[in-house]
Amino acid sequence: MAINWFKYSSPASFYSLAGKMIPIFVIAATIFLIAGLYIGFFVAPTDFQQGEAYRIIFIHVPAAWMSMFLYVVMAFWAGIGLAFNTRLSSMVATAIAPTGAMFTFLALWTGSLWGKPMWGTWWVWDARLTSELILLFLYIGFMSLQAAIDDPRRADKAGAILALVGVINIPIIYFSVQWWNTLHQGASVSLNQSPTMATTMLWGMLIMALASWMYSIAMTLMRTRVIILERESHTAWVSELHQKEIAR
Amino acid sequence: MNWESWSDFFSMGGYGVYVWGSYFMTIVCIAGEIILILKRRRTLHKHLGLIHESTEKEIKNETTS
Amino acid sequence: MFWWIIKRDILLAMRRRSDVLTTLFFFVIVVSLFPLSVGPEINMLRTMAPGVVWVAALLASMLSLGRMFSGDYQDGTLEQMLLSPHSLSLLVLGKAFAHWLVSGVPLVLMAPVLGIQYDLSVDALLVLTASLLLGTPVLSLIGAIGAALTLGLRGGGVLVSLLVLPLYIPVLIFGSGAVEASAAGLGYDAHFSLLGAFFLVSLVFAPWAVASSLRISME
Amino acid sequence: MFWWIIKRDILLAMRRRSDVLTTLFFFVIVVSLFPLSVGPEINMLRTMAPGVVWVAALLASMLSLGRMFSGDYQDGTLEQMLLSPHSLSLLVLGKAFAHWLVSGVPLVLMAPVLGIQYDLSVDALLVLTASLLLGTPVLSLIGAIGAALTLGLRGGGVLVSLLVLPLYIPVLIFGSGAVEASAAGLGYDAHFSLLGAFFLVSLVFAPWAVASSLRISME
Amino acid sequence: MLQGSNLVCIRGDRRLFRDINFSLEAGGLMQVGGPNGSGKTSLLRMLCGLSAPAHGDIRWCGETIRSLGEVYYRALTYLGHLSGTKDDLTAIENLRISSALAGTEIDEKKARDALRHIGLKGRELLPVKVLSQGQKKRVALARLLVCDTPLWILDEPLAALDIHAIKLIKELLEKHLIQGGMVVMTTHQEIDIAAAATHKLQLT
Amino acid sequence: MLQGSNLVCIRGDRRLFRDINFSLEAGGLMQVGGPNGSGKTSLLRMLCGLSAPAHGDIRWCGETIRSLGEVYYRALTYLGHLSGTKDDLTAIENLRISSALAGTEIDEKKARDALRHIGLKGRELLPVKVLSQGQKKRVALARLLVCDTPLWILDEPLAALDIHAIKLIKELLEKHLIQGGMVVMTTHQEIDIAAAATHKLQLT
Ligand code: HEM
Ligand SMILES: Nc1ncnc2c1ncn2[C@@H]1O[C@H](COP(=O)(O)OP(=O)(O)OP(=O)(O)O)[C@@H](O)[C@H]1O
Ligand SMILES: Nc1ncnc2c1ncn2[C@@H]1O[C@H](COP(=O)(O)OP(=O)(O)OP(=O)(O)O)[C@@H](O)[C@H]1O
Ligand SMILES: [Mg+2]
Ligand SMILES: [Mg+2]
Repeated sequence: MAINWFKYSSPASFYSLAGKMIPIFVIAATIFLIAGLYIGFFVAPTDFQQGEAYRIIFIHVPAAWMSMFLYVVMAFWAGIGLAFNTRLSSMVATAIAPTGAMFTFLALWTGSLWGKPMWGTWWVWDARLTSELILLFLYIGFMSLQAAIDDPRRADKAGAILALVGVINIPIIYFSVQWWNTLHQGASVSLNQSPTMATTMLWGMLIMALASWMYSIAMTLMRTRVIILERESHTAWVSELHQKEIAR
Repeated sequence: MNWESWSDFFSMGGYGVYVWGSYFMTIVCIAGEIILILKRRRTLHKHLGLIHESTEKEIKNETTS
Repeated sequence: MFWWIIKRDILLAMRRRSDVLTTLFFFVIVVSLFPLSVGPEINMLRTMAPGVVWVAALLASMLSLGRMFSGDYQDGTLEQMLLSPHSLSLLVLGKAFAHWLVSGVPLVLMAPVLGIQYDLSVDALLVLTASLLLGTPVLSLIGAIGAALTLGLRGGGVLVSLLVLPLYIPVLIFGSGAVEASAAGLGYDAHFSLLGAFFLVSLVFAPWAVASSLRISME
Repeated sequence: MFWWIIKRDILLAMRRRSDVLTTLFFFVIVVSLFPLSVGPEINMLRTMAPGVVWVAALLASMLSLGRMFSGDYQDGTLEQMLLSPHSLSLLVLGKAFAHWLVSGVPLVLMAPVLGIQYDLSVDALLVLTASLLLGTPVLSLIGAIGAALTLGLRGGGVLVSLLVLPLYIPVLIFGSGAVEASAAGLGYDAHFSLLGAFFLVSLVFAPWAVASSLRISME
Repeated sequence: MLQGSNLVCIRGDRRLFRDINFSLEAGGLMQVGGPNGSGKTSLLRMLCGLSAPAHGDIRWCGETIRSLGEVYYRALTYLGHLSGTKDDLTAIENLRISSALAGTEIDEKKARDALRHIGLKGRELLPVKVLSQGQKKRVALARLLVCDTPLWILDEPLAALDIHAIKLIKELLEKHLIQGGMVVMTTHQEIDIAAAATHKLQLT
Repeated sequence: MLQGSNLVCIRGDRRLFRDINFSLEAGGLMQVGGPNGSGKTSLLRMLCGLSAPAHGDIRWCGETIRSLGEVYYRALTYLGHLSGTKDDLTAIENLRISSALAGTEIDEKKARDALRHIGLKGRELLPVKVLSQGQKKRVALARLLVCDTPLWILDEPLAALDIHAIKLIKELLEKHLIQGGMVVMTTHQEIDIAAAATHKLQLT
């Protein structure tokens, strides 16, 4: 039987659906997090070059991946909202931005904490580092633009255009290591090459990436629910829902 | 098992500041994000309560007058 | 129609002739500030030169973005443009072109003179000018998007730089990269083809993005 | 009265909280642009650092000058201020102070972080911050004169930079000079006392100059 | 020709009006009245397609104006609260440029005649910023003299005008209506305009 | 109290008026009339000291207003074509700030009462930019309710207002005049205001 997707594209039904899904993702995120950390700290061996410092990789790389991935997802939903005038997808895009910005910040923070012991400096003006910084600015630009506009529908559309235009930055970040010869490490996980890392290390990283993925979904859903209520605060279903929640 | 003792674990082969600095900031960010969302929700529900009251009053006024 | 818009914007700029001059002076002053605050070692200045000129060009172009639509917005001309039977994208293209004529072309013409102050070679000067000639229209086109998005928002002037600068950065990197490559005796074809690609992409997409942003801003 | 003006301007800035943030981000972005276009050699960057940070601070402060009076002019508030029974110089001082709070203080707070990116020593960072703390109010005060003079002129945004930059230059030279001197291990007291002198002079004369320019602009 | 059905306008958390229905034929005049803030400007902007109604639709010759796009704009002249004139340009330049934007290019002579007719003789070459409030308004209104669109949407065209100018505008509107044009307008002043059919739409 | 003698106004190469003489006592109303561009706004701005007359002088209680400076401003409230309200602030904030600037600090309650009185109930907390044209004008006019200056100079206070608001303003002016205030105003609309003494100054 085909699921009726249109049913869930109305904010009201999405609200309750999301409410049911959040616990699942929270639990999944916690499990993956614990497993990932266990592998990261207790299973993965010490790196013969970098010593224990490499253990930063278990947050650095997932954070860096999520920062780029979430931007694309955000731009995608924002674009859908712009093209088909669906309110829900724009709200999802708005909800993703802070989480994406947080991961970008974490990638920068952990990267520079890693850089100090490895490269001897907190920061270099290397292409990848710089473009990651630009990504942070893009997120902040998106959020400030939306914050500067009072009318939510207008904010959605304006943000969508900015997000779509900013997508060009993603390939630049991703390929920057190949385009410029720089300090930063190239991609060591790719589809056609065998991974160059110790397998346990790789597993730890991948599981941590899964954890951050689940976490992002959970946060996005939670924030979307709040945004839905904020925007629809005058509709009948919200006041009904509110009464129900008070009654409980 | 990689670690001999807790202090070994915390020193991270001399890189403790960097490794734990990273993990600490991650925890701060995650906790901060969750707290911000919950706070936003609480203020929203307060706001909804106000709206709810005012509409109820209006309805009452309309029925009495 | 395209021509009417350009004619009008140029006319407005001419009515206050100082406009064009001041963008130019801004450019000149920023470029000249650096030797003042960094110190006068000529070798270092020579390495800095392409970067400084490009950053100054970018800032000069960005500074005049605020004027691009805000005047038309405040006095209601923009409303009339949206209601014009002509294609809005075309109108927008005209405005971006006028912006380039007023704020980009003077920079391109001035750049060689400033480059001489930094002791650049003739070759490097030529590459610098050519890279600016190809790059500044991209700045105007991308800038128009930012200007349209922030229309009517308070603090628009600064918000627009926040939105636009990240998008300018690739242009900046390849523009100044070309000059550095030529100064180092390397090939700079790749840089120019990338700049050309940016130009074409922005020429095709920017007018559309600007037109939709304007419609959104006026709702 | 003074407080009312400050309160109002801060209120306006807070209404769009992004305002303060965006000046800050502008500063950050400009400082980050240079390494991109100049190249990543750390030694060169270190020598450039004080100059770059100061130029960026100057531009950030200048960019927000346009907003200082133009809003008040267009909606008629300025007319009302001229007709206010309070001293116009005091009102103006209030506006300059508010401008500094919104656009100067954040820069001072942010500067050390950016300095780290350029690998400055702790001493140099302290001197940089202190020089900005003393220098940015001067920028706001001098800037107010330029903003008042160009009021209501088209292209005011760029014209103001033309008027104001030459006046900013001494501040820039001594501000970045102090940092360079400290980085070179020399004394920087002289620089600071000059900055202090600029501050006092502008505190006394700028409000008066601004008030008269405003009266002239409104005739 | 111009039809609105079940129009609803929501601004913020306030519903300004609902269930507005009207239909305007050639030669028809619609006067939109109502106190300040009742939604007149909002309605007019909707009719121009500058904003979208929360519900209901607006049709021109049977088709929704969204789908018509530029075809509709070719038939429309809108003058709002804002004058759409550039302070730094002269009255003549302003008039020529605004008409060209609206799709009718006019030469200098025609522009000058229109300005003279509307009472700006001798002011044609002054920059608009030195003109008085009422003279600025006249520059904007001069477009009505040179355009050939059937549908005019005018938001308070009489504000700031003196008695003489009001009479002039009244005659202009009547002439347009007789020639089969349509006018939608708002005003707070009493004015009597002869038309084949007059609708009065009162918002509250 | 307010006296003008032999006032001449020159704008560009045009003399707008000359030999304007008047004197306004407590309770007196001066209505400045004339077609668009005849110099009403220019005259009012002169009376405020915002621009200087080409000849002649303006005295307040016997002294020229130039020499009085801030003492004169303390007695004066001017409302011009421009509203002097900030789009981003709410009506209450606007009113409180503009009165504080004009020398009377008022608290939130008083500001709210004034706004309610002038018909902005329920709109006090909206940013002024979303208000309608007439509502913006009312925010500006609300200052008259809270100020205690004897001399009011009003440039087209009735523009954009609906009939109800016009009546309100009329009553407000009459009350002010009865209490010994003075009003100088322009308007293109017919309005009858009761005053101890009414001057009609017609510019041509
Ligand atoms: C502030 C500084 C840094 C930033 C902004 C940054 C940014 C990034 C980004 C965006 C990625 C993901 C790109 C991809 O998957 O190809 C990444 C991956 C990675 N980074 Fe960093 N990084 C920084 C510092 C460092 C340092 C200091 C090291 C180690 C010495 C490092 C090691 C790695 C590794 C090993 C990967 C995984 C590459 C892969 O397997 O694909 N990073 N970083
Ligand atoms: N965000 C908002 N929240 C609440 N009310 C709003 C909002 N935006 C606009 N409004 C209200 O919508 C109305 C807009 O009215 P509009 O400008 O259409 O009035 P109008 O009939 O043209 O009035 P006027 O005669 O004064 O020109 C105003 O009453 C305003 O207060
Ligand atoms: N530089 C100039 N050269 C020639 N004429 C000028 C110049 N500056 C202003 N004027 C004229 O001065 C007059 C100014 O009029 P003012 O604004 O005082 O008129 P008003 O009586 O208030 O008119 P309205 O009823 O339209 O508000 C206008 O007629 C304008 O054309
Ligand atoms: Mg209206
Ligand atoms: Mg006037």
